[in-house]
Amino acid sequence: MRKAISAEQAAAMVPDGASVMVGGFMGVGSPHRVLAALVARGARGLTVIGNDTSRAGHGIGVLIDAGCVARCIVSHIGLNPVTQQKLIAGEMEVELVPQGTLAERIRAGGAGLGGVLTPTGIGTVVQDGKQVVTIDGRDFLLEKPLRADVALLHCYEADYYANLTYRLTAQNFNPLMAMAADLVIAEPDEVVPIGVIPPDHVRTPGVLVTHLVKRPH
Amino acid sequence: MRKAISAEQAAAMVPDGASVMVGGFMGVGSPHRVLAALVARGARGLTVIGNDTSRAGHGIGVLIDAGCVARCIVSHIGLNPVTQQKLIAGEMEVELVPQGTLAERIRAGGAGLGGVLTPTGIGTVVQDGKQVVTIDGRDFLLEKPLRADVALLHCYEADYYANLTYRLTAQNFNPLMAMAADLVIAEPDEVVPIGVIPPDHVRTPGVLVTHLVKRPH
Amino acid sequence: MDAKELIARRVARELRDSTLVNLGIGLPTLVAHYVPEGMLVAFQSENGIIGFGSRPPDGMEDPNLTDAGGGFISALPGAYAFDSATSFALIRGGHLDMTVLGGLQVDARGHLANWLVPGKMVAGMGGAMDLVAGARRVVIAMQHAAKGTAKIVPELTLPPTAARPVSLVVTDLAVIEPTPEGLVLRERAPGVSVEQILALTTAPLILPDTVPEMTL
Amino acid sequence: MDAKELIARRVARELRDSTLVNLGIGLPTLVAHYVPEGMLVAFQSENGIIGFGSRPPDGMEDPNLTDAGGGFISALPGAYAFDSATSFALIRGGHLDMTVLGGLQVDARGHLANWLVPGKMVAGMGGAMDLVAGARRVVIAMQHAAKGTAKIVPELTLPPTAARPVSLVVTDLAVIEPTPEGLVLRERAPGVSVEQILALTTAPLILPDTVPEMTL
Repeated sequence: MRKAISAEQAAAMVPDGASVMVGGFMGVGSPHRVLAALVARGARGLTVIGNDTSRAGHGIGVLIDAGCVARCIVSHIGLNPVTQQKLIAGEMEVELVPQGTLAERIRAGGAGLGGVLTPTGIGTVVQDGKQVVTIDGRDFLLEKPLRADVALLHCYEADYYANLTYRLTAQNFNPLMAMAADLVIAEPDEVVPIGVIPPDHVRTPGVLVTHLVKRPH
Repeated sequence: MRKAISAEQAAAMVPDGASVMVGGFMGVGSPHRVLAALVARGARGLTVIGNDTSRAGHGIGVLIDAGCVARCIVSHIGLNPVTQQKLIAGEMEVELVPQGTLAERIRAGGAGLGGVLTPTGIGTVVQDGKQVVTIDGRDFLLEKPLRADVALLHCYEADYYANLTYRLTAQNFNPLMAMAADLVIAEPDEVVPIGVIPPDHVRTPGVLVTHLVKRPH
Repeated sequence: MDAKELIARRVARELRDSTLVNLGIGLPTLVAHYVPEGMLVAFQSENGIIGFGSRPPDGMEDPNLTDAGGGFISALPGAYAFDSATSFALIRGGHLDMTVLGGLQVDARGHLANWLVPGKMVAGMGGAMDLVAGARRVVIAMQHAAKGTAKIVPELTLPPTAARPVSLVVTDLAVIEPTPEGLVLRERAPGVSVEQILALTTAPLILPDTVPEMTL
Repeated sequence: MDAKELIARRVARELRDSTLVNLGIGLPTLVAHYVPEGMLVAFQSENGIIGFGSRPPDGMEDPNLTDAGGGFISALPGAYAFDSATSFALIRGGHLDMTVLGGLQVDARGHLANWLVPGKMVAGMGGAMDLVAGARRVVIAMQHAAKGTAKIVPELTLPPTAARPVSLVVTDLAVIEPTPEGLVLRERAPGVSVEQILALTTAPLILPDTVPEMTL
């Protein structure tokens, strides 16, 4: 059984300078209440790992707006002009990673694999400085696993053990990140009793979740 | 919409000498009706990829008993004395692969990855003849992806599009194999109308399934 | 018919029954409106769904169900929702029959650039590099030229999206197929002459004996 | 108390609250019966479930729900079912607090052999190599000797399961901890003397000043 914490308590567990995975795709499936609390506590120097920086004022975008982020590792910033401005002004570093490679690097980090061998990025700037491994005559990039100090997730349901479900396209990177961070904090839309989520419908087991944020009221 | 085929029709699609992935773990989650039909048609020279050879007279064991298998790639044969006898008598080849490596090799085959970098097997006979890749000072075995001509799956429900669900521990290798073969045949316990399985509960999408076997009566 | 509709209608003719197709953000999304009657095409959105439909009725929008651009969509009966690793396992693993992507440049060998204009626009590659590396067919849907400047060029001046050439380029003026011999001009848009196409193309084009008008 | 029960009870004392633990087929499975009162331990079975219970009532068995040996089990409220890639992502990724495995041999450096007796018994490694490579703690539960032949030996004569040493060895005679200095004899079974243990152990054992009896 868990005792749910507040979004403010969750934000207090994310130290300045930490590496933080944030679930979501254009803000869909992001833990909005914890992100707002991070802004409120004035977090600084974060390395944020996520699919994208959403748009200004939304999802990971609120962390960018508020100057919480020193560096981000994402696949896309095209819909957030603030990210682009801060990048060009040198106020923030941005490491761009192909989306499928980002997903596999996080999965590898969580699954204890040494890296990812992918054809994606061969012959592009993504290849720069990376080892190319030839397997049966075909070239693959060796991409390193990604882990973080903290993962901030959004989920649909959580039970009292913190077993989680996700909903439709709000799933995206959340279950991968649940495996790849030392501290895992999940923000549910709903909390249900143990046994309400059948074993075949759980997508992230409670054993991976460190803290559960209270449901919204 | 699909037209379901019989187990006999399914077995006729598996040519002698083919490589065949068979779902299941000690026969739990194996497509028993298709396996029986393969025995009935007298299949020969198959390379079978699966977790184990179950026990005599059960699961993949029925293929071994009937002499359908020339070679198998599995993690465990300890509970099937027939496999052990045929191996020792030189009637069948057995490639033993650590279970987690087997799962990742099949996943890599289905996901277009060049290989798997795993710490498992380092310092054991599993390492023999394989490339060791050192990443940030740690050694990993480079294990090759696995694909097959045919995957024979068991599932719990299928809808008319061949979207599949699995049940409890009968899931095991089935969803991984659905991604990693040219021809994918699924044997369901139940068939339900489209829309009965919610999008979040589908585990294998119909686009991956070539043929669906009729439900048992 | 405006240029975007023309491109989308022509790309839709590349669709085949019982296939899995990914449509990029923007113009490619329009292709879904022109699926031929009676044809079953499963559309994948790389943010995690196969089998999505258009925007739901007013007030029925679900913040947990959007396309890759963040716009509200619906789900069709028989849809499948999945995580990002599964999404790109489908893409990279060769399970995607076709992807339709926008383009900034295509060069004489069929190489695509569509994610970065150095010093000007940093979009990021999103899923594009995986899509071009992994989909069986890659169709580019784009305006033939940008304000009079050719986008089909001898050599890319922008960073490439992949080492692999694309399968087909559909523009408001032409259908062009990259081949090992070079770019072949396959079709003209209705009322457009070969000369008009050549005038807005700086890459060399191979001209077959006949270049028919597009059927839409 | 028979030897198996004694081993299982002693291993159960290694369990900690709110942890994820994998139990191998056979003797290790018995450990689940001796979880200390009030302690919440999640047991993983590598064939695809966290949170399983004992055999269901007669007639309630489900052919889709078994342990890794194929024996019928039940699922506890809050259980989680998953595929084999997820199973070993949990194991290899360091999410497993402890695994309990059987053993054929353990050597002076703590290396385990448990999957093959050349020319005699080819079991296959199953999940054992991943479990020893990936679990945070690896506890071996085995008979101290096989019909008078030592199983705790100077050097493995059987093929090793992993390059990594195990964390603890619990037998019907002793608790032994592999350390960088060698095997340390930590505990004796009730009524068993250090001399009896040494007589059935061919690997050198480091003897602390006191070797207390096991608490069960």
